[in-house]
Amino acid sequence: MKEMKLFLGPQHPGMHGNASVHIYVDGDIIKKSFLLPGMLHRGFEKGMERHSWVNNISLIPRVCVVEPDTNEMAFAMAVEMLAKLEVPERAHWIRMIILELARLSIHLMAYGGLGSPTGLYTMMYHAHTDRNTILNIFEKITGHRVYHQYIVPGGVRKDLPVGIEKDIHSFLDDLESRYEEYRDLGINNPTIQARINDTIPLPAEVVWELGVTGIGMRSAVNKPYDLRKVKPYARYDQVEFDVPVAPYSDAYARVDCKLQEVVQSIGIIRQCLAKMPEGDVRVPISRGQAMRWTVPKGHVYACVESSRGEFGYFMVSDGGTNPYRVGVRGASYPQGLLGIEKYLPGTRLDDAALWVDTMGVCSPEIDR
Amino acid sequence: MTVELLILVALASGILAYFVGRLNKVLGAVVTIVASMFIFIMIGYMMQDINAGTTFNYNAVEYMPDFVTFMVTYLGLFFAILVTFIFAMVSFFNPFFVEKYKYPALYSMLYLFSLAGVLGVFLTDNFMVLFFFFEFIVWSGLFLIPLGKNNKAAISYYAFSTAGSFALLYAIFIMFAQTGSYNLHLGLATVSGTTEGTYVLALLAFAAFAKLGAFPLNVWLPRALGKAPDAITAVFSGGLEKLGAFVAVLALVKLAPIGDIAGTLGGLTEATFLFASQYIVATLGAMTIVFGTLMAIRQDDAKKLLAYSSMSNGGYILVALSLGGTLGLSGGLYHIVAHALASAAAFLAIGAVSRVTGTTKMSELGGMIHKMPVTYMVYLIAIISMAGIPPMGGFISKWLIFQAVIDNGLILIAVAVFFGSIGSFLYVFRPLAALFLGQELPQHRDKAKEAPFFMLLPMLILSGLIVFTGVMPNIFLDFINDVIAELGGTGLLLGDYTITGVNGVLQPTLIASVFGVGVLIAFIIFILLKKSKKVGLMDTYTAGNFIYTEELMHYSLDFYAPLERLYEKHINITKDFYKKLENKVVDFGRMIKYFFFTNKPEITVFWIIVLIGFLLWGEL
Amino acid sequence: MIDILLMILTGIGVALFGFVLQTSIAGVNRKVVARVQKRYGPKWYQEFLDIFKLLSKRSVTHGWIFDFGVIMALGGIIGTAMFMPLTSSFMAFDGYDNFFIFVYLIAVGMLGMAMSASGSGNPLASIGVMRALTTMLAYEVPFMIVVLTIIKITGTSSLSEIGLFQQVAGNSWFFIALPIGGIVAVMALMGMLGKKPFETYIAPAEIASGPMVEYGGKQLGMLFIMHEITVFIEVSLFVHLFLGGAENIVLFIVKYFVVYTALNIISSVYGRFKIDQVVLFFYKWPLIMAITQAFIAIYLGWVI
Amino acid sequence: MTNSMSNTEFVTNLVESKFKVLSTEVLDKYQVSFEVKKEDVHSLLSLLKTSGWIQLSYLSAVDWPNDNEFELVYIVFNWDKAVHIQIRCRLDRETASMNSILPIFPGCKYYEREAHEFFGIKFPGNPDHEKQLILEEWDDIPPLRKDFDPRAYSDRKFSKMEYKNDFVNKNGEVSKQDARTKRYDDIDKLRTGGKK
Amino acid sequence: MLSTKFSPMSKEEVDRKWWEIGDFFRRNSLWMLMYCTGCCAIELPPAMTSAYDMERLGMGPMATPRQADVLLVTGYLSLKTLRRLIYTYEQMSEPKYIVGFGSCTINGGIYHDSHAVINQLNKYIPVDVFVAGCMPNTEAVMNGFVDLMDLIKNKKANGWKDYHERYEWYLANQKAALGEVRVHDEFHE
Repeated sequence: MKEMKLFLGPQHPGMHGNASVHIYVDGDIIKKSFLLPGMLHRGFEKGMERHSWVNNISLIPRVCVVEPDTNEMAFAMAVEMLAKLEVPERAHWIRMIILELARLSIHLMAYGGLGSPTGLYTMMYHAHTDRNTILNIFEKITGHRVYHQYIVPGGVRKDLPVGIEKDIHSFLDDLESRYEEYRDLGINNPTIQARINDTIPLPAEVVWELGVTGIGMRSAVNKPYDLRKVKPYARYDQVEFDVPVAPYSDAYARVDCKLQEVVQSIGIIRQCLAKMPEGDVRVPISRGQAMRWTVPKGHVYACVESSRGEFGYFMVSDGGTNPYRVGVRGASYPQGLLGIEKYLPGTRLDDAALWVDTMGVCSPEIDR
Repeated sequence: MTVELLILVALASGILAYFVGRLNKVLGAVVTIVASMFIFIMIGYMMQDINAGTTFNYNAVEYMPDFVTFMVTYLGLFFAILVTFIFAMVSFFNPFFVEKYKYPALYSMLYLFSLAGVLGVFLTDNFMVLFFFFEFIVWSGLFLIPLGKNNKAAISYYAFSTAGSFALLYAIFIMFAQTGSYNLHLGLATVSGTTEGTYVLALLAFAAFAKLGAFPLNVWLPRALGKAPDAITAVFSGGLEKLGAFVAVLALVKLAPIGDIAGTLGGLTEATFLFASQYIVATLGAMTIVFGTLMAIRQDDAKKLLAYSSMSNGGYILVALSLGGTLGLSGGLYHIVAHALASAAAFLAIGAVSRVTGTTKMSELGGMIHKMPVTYMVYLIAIISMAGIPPMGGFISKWLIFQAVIDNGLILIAVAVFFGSIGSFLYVFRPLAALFLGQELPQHRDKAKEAPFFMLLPMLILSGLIVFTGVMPNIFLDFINDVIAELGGTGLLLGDYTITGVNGVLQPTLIASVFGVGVLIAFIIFILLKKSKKVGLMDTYTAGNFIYTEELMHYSLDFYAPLERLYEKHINITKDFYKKLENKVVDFGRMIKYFFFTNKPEITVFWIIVLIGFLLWGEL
Repeated sequence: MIDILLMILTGIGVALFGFVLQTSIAGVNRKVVARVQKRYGPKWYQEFLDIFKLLSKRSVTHGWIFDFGVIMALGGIIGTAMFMPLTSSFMAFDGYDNFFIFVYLIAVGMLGMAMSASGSGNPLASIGVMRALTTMLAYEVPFMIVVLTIIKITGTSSLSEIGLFQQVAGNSWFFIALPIGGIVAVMALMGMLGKKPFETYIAPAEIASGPMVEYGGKQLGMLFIMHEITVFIEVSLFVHLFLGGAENIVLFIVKYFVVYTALNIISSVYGRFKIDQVVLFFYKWPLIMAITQAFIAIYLGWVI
Repeated sequence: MTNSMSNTEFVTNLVESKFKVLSTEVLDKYQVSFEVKKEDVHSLLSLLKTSGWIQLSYLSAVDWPNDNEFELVYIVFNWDKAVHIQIRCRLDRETASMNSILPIFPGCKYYEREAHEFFGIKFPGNPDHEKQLILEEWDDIPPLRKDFDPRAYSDRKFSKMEYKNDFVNKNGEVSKQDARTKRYDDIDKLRTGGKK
Repeated sequence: MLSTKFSPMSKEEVDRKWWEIGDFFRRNSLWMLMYCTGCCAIELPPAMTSAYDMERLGMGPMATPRQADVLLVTGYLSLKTLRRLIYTYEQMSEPKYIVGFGSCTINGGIYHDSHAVINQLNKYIPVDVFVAGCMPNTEAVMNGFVDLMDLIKNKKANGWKDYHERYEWYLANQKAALGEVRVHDEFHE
């Protein structure tokens, strides 16, 4: 059998991020495929061992570029578990606002990113425009557009600025009013449906084999397996939201779930803004000398629900000023490496980019 | 020189070639070159003798005046010149290929024998002579095809050809019963318009279909052409297949069409003027086009691909001839010329590649252009003509055929014709991309080199003619007008450089020169700009990855996979049908064997007695 | 002899006009599409800048066929454009603006480009060519059937005469006279121009811009020129066949602009089909519609 | 999740009743940690998988050079019971080798490969585990070991930016900042129509 | 190119004039290569889309290196990426420019002591414009592009010429850091 080898990435319009999918095709059917990771390897886990607990705050958002806040949250949760820190009530709510805004941002980006493999660039432009508004809101809250370093162990770095509620509300209203337009432009569009209906399905029985979590899993097993519901962190147990599920995980179902999560996130942010109490936003972790702050011995695994699934930090402390070992469970590790190797063969060349997009393969968190 | 003498020369030189070939293989093949060139030139001279309107009648054997006669007609001469030319051109390949055959001397002999057969078929007005030489060609072919070491293909070819021959024979019997003479023109004229004419038409059409490999009698063509020796495929596709076209002309033009459906459709404005028989043949021709195109797109073997393309082009000829009229006839006849030249050139080019690489499978080849640029250009010109793109001959004929189709308002047949026309881009491009272009594969990089001069010569002559038929078609169309006049139709309206169709005027010379001007402008733009840096073929865009294996960067297998997937389940109907038929025949044979030829001799004897008794029933 | 030279010069003028017209309109259209996408958009002459920049760059070549194909592509397209009538009475070669010349001579350009792309040795380019040819197989047949209807009705295949036929009082534009066929022709035109959803052969996210994958510098610039002229030919074909030709050049430009802009706006809100979906799409409704239209118009004589 | 506390108890009982656990920690109501012997890992993971811990969340290693040991960590999760379980075991550092858990959790393939790449632990049973995954042409000891110094490696291989001490513009060229200022002035000029 | 017979200018002068004209086109139609080498690429979509609309400047994304003019090195470069970046850069058609994004390309930035990330990009390939910041704001990105256009106008964007002239030096640096520049990357087989 004679095959041809094609590459999707690293320098390819169909690949988001810096990774390479090697594809062996026969005609246009993929016979064998694998991901070549490591192009974004920066030695994070080693780097974190070499920095103090507080220094690491500036390092961790850079683990995953598109969604830095879940990193910060997972890191903060892990450190809080180790150090037994009690986070102030208001900080929890602020964290939720930040996390959900980030979720909105990445869902919009992924939804716009769907425009790239399917050729609907208009959707990409619209979605990125809205995402830019979220980045502007982040800039107002945290001072940074992308890497916020806002959620820190012990709370959040500072309180919300005055009047930000108005900005957030106006953005949410705007987004909500155009939600149907987004659906019509995107997944209700007959040409897009022709592309994503029944494309690269992920059968329910193989989800556990791969270890896929997040939307990819929920849309396959049809159960609300969301860490925010199953083991609520922050104050997710005090807000009301639904977890969108689907019985059959094709590209359409995954995108559809993403869009439904957008609605839920809007609802969560609204509830947070309404329920948020006044008070402190941070417990001081140490008096002065933050760089020499030590954390008790221990080994914990803290995880949050990112847009792509379970994002976890395994952290070992030997009681010193630096973490002894930090292990990062990238949310897209299973679908990126094993998923591409096992479930891309048999599909078509045209759809390879759709797997990367709809399963949310994020190379920085695979490589670290 | 008279026809019978030419035939004798062909036969004699065939025998000579055999004996010379026994001594020296290559020398025997050289004899074929000399003989076929000689015959072609003689036939060419014959064209000067012929005067418009009159035919020369050589009564060869004086004492049997009506049994063996030869006659030169415009129609016959048209075909004879074309086919002998193809024979002469292909014969240049023989010395380079005889080494590969099991029986080189036999090959040389049969090559000239089939040439003799061709002369006999085309230059006669006698049915028996026609049938005799028809069979002669079939038998030569039967022994020529297995020289490519595949007996099954030969059997397949023989089965269909024999079926065609029998149909021809029955048609002859019917006409003989009507007229009592073997005269072809008389016979056709007599049965024309009668009930017998229907049978004759059907039988002749069957013979033509079998010979052209048209749907549904197409199975042998790709098999035989795919497996036959490389030079023979060119002869078959360019020359011998045209026997079918000749029979089709006899059947469709000389016989009055049957079944006036214009009357039944009279209520519709501008209804078609076709007759049922014409419509049926045209529909089958259209199916041949579609089927051949779809099959050609799927093939991996370049020779098989071209074989299916021959089939598809045979469909064009059938459609054009069945539509009749000035445009249809001239389009069909011109298409015969254009396709004969183009397919011979293409087959020769593929043959030249096959000679150095030993394979014609596109998945095993690639980048031959870097070693065989001239062969590539020949192939390119051939496929441009085959796809019907100006300024090559194929465009003129397709333009005429399109007009005939549009003029008759045949929508469904137009779908097939247009489909075949666009589809031909697809399949002719595939060998171009996979075989000549793409990555240069390491296994052929060292072995491959350009074909020797005497192989290039016929290819270049053919490509020159292909261009010439596209740029100056009027010279050929003049002769075709004579043929049409002889057949009783009106010729095309030709100007100095223009061809006038029903709905438009074409000036091929202008098109060619404007195209030349365009290329000139593009060339000036190109040459004025900075010179490009030459980089290797493997220095291509790989999304930043490193790759060193040429095979993995060469797209040749399953070229049209997405398209093929749409119809691959439905395409094998005829093949399956014949497969089933074959199984049935085999079963029947087994049954007979089981009943009659068991290992108990007494049962066999018993059955023989029963059979004899049955046969003698009436007598006793 | 001198008049032939004059004719050829006029033809070159027509091709040049087509290039300038289409390039300007393409630039304007980039702005229009940018507005659909909530952007400001580039300058209207951005396309010129792009093309001349490409011509000014240094490039690489993968062998003589790589260059030869480009020259053949551009030459074939320029040659085709030289036959194009601008208005129904003004053209370079009077009487020879046969529809079939455009359909088939344009194929020389396509073939040249396909050849050159395959000659680069990049499989993505070959895949792109494969898709382009398959798309061609898809859209061409319905389109030809509709044109067959028009030729059968008008009795001529000359573009200008078809245009004049529609301008005669009592005859409406074929876009209106053959409404079903008009819709088919719009779809086919979108396929011809490679507009979404039929943009399969460029498909950057799948095959990294397909046939163009190995071009840079002057080769790419020449292919851009070729593309602009190709668009000019195809849109002009539509204008002449379906929109009643053009009495004068202003009308021609207006019709041209409207057609091209409308197609761009339509295509900007569609995604891209897969290649087999394109074939299935065209061989389903457009083909049935085209045959129906032809039957109605030719056999029943119902022409509005 | 009102009964999550009982979930951790359920886990503790389940594991401790069947295996000899070196140490058990209940980290919070969603997480339990067990340290077991190397030999017990496979059967423990099989047991957990049949009891509903079907998702392998994470697999990695920790280097303890002082004890001359590697610590392997398996984290599994049960979505219905909402309990993460850490299973840790110690391996000898010199001959670090652990049978692959590929038959139990196929998802471990790349985690194990990565652990081999970064720590040098062998995983017999995982077919491709010795091939490089993330790194390319690596020429040193596995980088996540404690005795690997990335800074020294970086200094050795990658040249650093050299900062000059004086930043005086000697060539008399227009500095970038000046050019920018000039450009802004030009823009202002354009805006005001040349009037200052 | 042009005959000097009809022109009073010398050939060099003519070439220079043509080059200046070419520079005008080149700086007004900068096509960037879509190569997201690092995290700074996340600020490119806002720069491309409605908020800043790069296309106003004539910039647009291009699929393959042959077509592109500008290589945007968006952030840190691991060794694996650097190999592919060099290969991609060498495939681009000249004149070609490089814009380095973020502190990581200047001095290694936050990853200065990492075992996998190089520290100074212009040791390996010539960089025309650096945009500082971790990560640079979209405004800074746009400003970097405008700077590049200015450089082209002033004929200072000569990185690609430098790469030709000092190729040995660059190659030596590449070899020192990477070992083998071109590798077989079929590690899964």
